[in-house]
Amino acid sequence: MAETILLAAAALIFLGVVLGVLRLVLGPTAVDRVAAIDMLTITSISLIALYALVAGRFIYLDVALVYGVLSFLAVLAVARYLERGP
Amino acid sequence: MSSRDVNATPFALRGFVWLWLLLVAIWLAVSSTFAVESVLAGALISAALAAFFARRFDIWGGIRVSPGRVYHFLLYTGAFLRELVHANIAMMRYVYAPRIQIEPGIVTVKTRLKSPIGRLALANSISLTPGSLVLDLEGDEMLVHCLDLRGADPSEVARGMTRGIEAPLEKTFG
Amino acid sequence: MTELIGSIVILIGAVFLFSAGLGMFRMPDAFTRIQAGTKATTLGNTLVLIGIALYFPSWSLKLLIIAYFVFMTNPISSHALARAAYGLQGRCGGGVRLETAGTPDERSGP
Amino acid sequence: MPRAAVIPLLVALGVVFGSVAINYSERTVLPPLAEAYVEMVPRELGAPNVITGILLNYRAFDTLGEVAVLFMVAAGVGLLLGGRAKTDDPDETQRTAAVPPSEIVRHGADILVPLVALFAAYIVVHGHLGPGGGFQGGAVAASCILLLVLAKPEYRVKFAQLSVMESLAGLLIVLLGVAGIVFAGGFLDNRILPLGEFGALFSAGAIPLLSVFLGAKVGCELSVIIGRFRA
Repeated sequence: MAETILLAAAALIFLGVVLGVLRLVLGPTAVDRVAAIDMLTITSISLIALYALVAGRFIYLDVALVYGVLSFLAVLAVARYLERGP
Repeated sequence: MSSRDVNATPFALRGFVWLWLLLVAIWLAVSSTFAVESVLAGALISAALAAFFARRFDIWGGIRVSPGRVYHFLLYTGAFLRELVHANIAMMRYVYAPRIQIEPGIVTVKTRLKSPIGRLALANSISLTPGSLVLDLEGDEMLVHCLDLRGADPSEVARGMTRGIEAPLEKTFG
Repeated sequence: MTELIGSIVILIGAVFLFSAGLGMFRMPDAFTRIQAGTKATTLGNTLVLIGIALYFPSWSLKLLIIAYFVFMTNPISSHALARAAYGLQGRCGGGVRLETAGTPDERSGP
Repeated sequence: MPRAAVIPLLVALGVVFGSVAINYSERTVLPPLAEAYVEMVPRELGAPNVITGILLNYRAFDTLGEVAVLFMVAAGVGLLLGGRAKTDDPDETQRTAAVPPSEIVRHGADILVPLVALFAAYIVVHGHLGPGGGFQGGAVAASCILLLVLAKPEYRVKFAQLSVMESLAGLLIVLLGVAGIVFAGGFLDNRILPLGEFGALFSAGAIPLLSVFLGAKVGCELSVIIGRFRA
């Protein structure tokens, strides 16, 4: 029962990722694309944590943590770059 | 600043102590063990980092802790979490509507918070509650992008944004 | 039993994550997309982490740190992004669409 | 590229990744070489993380070479971009200062930089226990500098101090290696220190020490590269 619900949750998250990727590809401006990437990275943190749960490995959470740090920096760097102007 | 602070610990030292305690707590949580050597290594590394950063970033010196402040911080947390869930559900109504009918706009919000950490917490709280997104913060004015201003009085919207959050934050961080 | 509750909490979080993607796809302009996309994820991510903590209570401290970190960083990055979009709009005129309901001054009143 | 062409491309991409994801199954039988390492590393080196054990002991000389390559990159970037950073081009500085970062980003960085530094230290110190190690921790440490550079335009990267630290860390790595020749089986042998209890923080001989020095070296090199590129 619990496994089925987990599978459904993973499928839902996957659909959300697909929609985010569509926005990433279609996004008319750079800001739209970066916003899509921001959303995708947070979703990826959830997915990594879910994988840690499925695999039963505590240390995979380290990966989620570091991924959070680096993706935040990436979005901040691009935002600052856009702000600086062309 | 009250007159009591004359006898208080120096600014940098207080910042060091709080930063050190916070970093040790985070170290313990991240490593999730209480083995002696791990705790020792964490305490040493945190002390080194706190000594390095507390002098450079004056944000840490402004933190004071007292039972009243902790109580108001808990009040803030409760108000914030309620607001977060409430506003997320409101956002889902927009997202799942057959046709998205919104009227975005920008309002200015006034804040009376002075301490940097309190202002940061206020801005982050407003940004995290969907329907509002802080565009800029300068002086006592915040530019906030609102998702939907249909049939609403902007100044009322602006007041409603800080309601329940600003007062506990002011009592916590000053 | 806790596993069942945990998986249901994870499912609720997944619904929020999905609606973040849907909002990202459906919203009309950059600001509203940032609003829909980067904030429903915060709650969704937190709920997923809470669900995992119900599965493995011994992991909860580390999950708390991850959730706290996302709570700290997500509004900052979306603010920086929105501010960049706001600046870009003034500079190149129409790079980002924004239907402002009047200028800030006249909307907020005296 | 026309908008309509994007959709089939995405679908094709989805099919490829989907088939990979569906057919993925964790490898249960290891190839003989991997099996030998998996069996040997915990027993001989006392490190639960086999990769770090290999990188910092059996292949430690290669790791030293990789760090040297990174050093060459940092030096090259400094050679190419260092001159420009010194000239006070008014146009350049004016453009950088045109839009200062907002108060939220500045104070957010004040809070986040110590946390990120702590994560970096955690990853470096736990290199032999979990995923991570010197290289990864060094990269996170350098991201600290990146955060400072992004949030505070007035922040100046201190190249001289970083170079001294980087050279010191390199020297300590080589000294540890020589100590391995003198006291144990060969260059960079980790058994100059007791192996300790398996899975504890201070275990696996000199691997945590090596990891710390490697992290310092990599962090300094990447920080120098970031600092040179800002201009």
